[in-house]
Amino acid sequence: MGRLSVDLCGIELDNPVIPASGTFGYGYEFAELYDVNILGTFSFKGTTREPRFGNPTPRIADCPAGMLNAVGLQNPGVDRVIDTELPRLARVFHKPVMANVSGFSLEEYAEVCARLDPLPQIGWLEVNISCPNVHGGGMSFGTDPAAAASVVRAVKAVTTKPVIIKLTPNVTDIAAVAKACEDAGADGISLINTLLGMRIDLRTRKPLLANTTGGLSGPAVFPVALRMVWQAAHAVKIPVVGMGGVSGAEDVLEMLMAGAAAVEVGAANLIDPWACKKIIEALPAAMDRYGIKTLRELSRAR
Amino acid sequence: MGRLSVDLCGIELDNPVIPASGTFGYGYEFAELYDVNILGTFSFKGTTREPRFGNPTPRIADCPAGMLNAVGLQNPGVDRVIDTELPRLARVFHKPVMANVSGFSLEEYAEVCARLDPLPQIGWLEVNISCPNVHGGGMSFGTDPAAAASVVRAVKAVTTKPVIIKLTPNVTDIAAVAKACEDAGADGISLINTLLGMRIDLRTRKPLLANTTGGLSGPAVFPVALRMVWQAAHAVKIPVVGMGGVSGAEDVLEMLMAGAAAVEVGAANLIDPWACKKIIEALPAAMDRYGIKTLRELSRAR
Amino acid sequence: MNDTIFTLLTQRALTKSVYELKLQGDTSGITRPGQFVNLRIDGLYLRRPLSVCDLEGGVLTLIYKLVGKGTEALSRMRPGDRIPLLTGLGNGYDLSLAGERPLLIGGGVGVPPLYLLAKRLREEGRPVSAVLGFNTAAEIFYEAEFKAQGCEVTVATVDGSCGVKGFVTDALPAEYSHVYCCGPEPMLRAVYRRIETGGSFSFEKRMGCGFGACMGCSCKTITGYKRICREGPVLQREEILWED
Amino acid sequence: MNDTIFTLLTQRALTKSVYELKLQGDTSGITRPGQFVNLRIDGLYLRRPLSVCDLEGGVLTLIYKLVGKGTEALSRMRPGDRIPLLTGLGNGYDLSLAGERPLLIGGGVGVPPLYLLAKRLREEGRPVSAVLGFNTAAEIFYEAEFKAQGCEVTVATVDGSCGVKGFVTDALPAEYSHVYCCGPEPMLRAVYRRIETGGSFSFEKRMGCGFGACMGCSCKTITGYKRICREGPVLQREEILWED
Repeated sequence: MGRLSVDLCGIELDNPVIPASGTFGYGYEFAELYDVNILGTFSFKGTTREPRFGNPTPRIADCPAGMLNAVGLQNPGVDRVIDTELPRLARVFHKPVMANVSGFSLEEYAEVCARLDPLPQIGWLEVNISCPNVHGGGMSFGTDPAAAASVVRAVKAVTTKPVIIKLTPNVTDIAAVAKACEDAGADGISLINTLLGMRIDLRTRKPLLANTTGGLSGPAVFPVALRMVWQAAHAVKIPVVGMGGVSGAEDVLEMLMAGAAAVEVGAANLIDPWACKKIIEALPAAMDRYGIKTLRELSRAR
Repeated sequence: MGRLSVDLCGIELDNPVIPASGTFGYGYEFAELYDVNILGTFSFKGTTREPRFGNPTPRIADCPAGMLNAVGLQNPGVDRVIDTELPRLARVFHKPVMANVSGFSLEEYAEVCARLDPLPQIGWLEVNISCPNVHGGGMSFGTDPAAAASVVRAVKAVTTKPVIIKLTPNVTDIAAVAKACEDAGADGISLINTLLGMRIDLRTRKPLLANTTGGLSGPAVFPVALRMVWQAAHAVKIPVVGMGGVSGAEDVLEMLMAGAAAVEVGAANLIDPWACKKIIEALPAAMDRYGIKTLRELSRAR
Repeated sequence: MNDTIFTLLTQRALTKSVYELKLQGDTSGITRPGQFVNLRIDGLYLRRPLSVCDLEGGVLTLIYKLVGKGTEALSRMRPGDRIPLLTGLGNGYDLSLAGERPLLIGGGVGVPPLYLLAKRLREEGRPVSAVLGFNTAAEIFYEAEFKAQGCEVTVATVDGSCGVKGFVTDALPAEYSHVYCCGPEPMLRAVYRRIETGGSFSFEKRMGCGFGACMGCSCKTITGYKRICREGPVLQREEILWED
Repeated sequence: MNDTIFTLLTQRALTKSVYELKLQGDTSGITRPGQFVNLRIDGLYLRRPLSVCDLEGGVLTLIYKLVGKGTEALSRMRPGDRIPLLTGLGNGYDLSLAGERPLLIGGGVGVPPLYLLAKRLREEGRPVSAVLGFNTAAEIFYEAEFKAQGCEVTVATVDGSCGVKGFVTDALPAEYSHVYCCGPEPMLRAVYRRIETGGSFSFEKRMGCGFGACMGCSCKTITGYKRICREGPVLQREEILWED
């Protein structure tokens, strides 16, 4: 058991660094750049029952210390993921992967999770009830504790793998949503998804994104993410996966100190494709700087 | 009527630039640096019934493209503001000023507003129901539409000046809170107050702020602020004062295009005491760049 | 894709708002004309993509137009400044499609990527026609450079202040075997409708990562969804699906 | 308060983690020893405050310890780099309180502001005693500089590796008229309890603006609330209220 290893829902990770869904595809593009088996694991592109093209473009806008995206869950659909993407991934990634699932109805969440649950490649199901960029779905489940709990129950009823619920920060009381998920049987929660934001093109005087609003990620959101991870970790006993603007090894340590069991890295992968590799390699020296012998001692600190 | 002039609740501003409460004191420190009469107006330090020291220190933490503060409404109390601060301000500022009021009960909001309302120096009452840094008050009013409406009614019952309600972004549905304030008789709303955030000191492994959490401001929050201003401006007919990370003339234009009638500038004053002067001076050239003849044409565009 | 740091050698204005950068660094990642690089600029979060204009002994030439914060920051950079680049992004142009008499059609800042293509085609000894479109005479750049490569250059200006009056489609030569086209989307559409030969069209879209991870620049084609940054920016005429 | 841009002349390490910067610029805003400047550093939002160590013909000397992102960025700066500064912040030390035999007590990075004070007091012809406290011999800096000003210098190290073994309070001279003190708060408290004369104590607090606008660095005193950045950083012994 290494110095960097942590436990996530009973599965040991060599380190807590997990590329976040939507910033790492299905892994194999990054496998061309470095050995992705150095990762704790990664969360693959949000998958729905049907194939989706997602939102019209522009889908991206630059922001101070961050970016807006409104991709809108582009993905080939669960059949194609099972038939094509996962076999392709198996050739380059030999650890349990985190399956990120999105949906527009309880039935869809349950069906897609049920399809993925039996696959040996998959270690965890990360159920995204927080996508801000699709209408009549996604985030609406994540903004109401009762609705969030109903998704948890629907998914848990048809799965055996650990179910991690990915929460939206666009709520008044994150602790209430986290608690509702725990009470409904979730094995873990992950947060934060993106903060709902917007930019306007001064030339056209219209929204920069075709979708009008998008999700803000990047270092700009780190203090908000850290606060919500802290609040969630104090509200529930199940593991909390922290994310939101993590860009370096010290951010990972700060998230763990806030109560995270593991840490997802999102936007950083997009401006530096080697970001997660660099973070993992920088962790031991950063731990030495702050007198941290093992990362488990930080989670124990809670 | 100048090219930069705008209307805020029936009072004409020479320009839409308004230093935000808590970043400009009671004005006279800045009057030593430049003629503050060039401002549209400014919103003075949040004032409560009793004098307050505020929170213990540290109260400040640096963040990517922003900062956290947990000052906690330090102010000399309404009596001292009326006896000392405002007469001192009168010597250097000759325009109607915006009185920022905070409280811990409906009675306190009403009493402090009633005391300030008759003063000829005061043009608007900005009622802060969104301070994230005081407990058992402030933000708790701003996170519930019904509670927000009750503050509006309590204040409107005892005042004659335009009442602008300052809203918190830490809510699931900003439009609902804005609408509730309008329906209760508010003359305008201003947003966003700070986003609740947190940082941890890696050396001590404890929160950096004595108050644990603080309010995030600065360019980092601009996209979230712009989105909420847009949502609020589409939800209500009363004027919306936009704020949150505004740092330059182009940010002011973007806020106006999102539906703001005027724009407050906060954190920018703290890293550059001349920020508002520079923004006002930069506005005409920025307007030329984007073919904007008068700022009123932008607000009309809604 | 390579991650390398380049050093700014020279920066000069080609027109009032178009600038040329020459950078020294490891260009080995760049394998085809029509590919782009992604620049990291201090103070901006996302990188900024620019198409490769020229490549000569470790010196990379980029051309950009002043349009916003990113390009303003670029225009303030001075010789000696270091710029982190991701190089060799995108599919680039396929020279094997050129045929006997390739025709290059560029509009405004769509002209630069065609310059390296022209060089490579001339190196293969092919006769190259180039039609370069601009709004007005004052905005013309690189006409001489294309001529110096031995291209048969026709310039078109919308206001007629120089060369053929009108759009690039008003200045097409009689004969050509394949079209390589880069410019604003309305121009691409006009050329697409006008030509009968095969065509390689270079598209521009607001990108997130620039290397295929974020799905920010996806578009629909007859052969399925494609990422402009990875399966693009060059699409073949047969596969293009115009969104409208 | 002045807003001016300084140019970095030299940067050198005084110890393993303490660096000295010399900057060229308009120092006219600085009116008293014990005042501080607020530096704007690329990539950081808030400015970073540093107390003025020396002032000599338009050259400003600052000393800082490597503690985080801000000081790391500073340590990477090179001669010729430009640094925007707000100068002349804070009240600074009142020389008129010095009396016959002022005593300067500094601990670690609390030593620098006392250096300019020592110079000014010596210029007035006063005999100056200085007690400089450090953890260990390897961390000592500026002892020679104080001696060169004609100060009677006593060094104390916690581990006894140099000078008096122990804290500054173990090394106080027999006679002094007024104490000027700067260092970590536990040291300030110890000195406060120990001395019987008047004392000027310089405090450090995490600041937002550094010029009195944000109330980030407020503290309670016997004479009311004060802003360390404006009514401070120097407080008189009689007005200090220790929070605990």
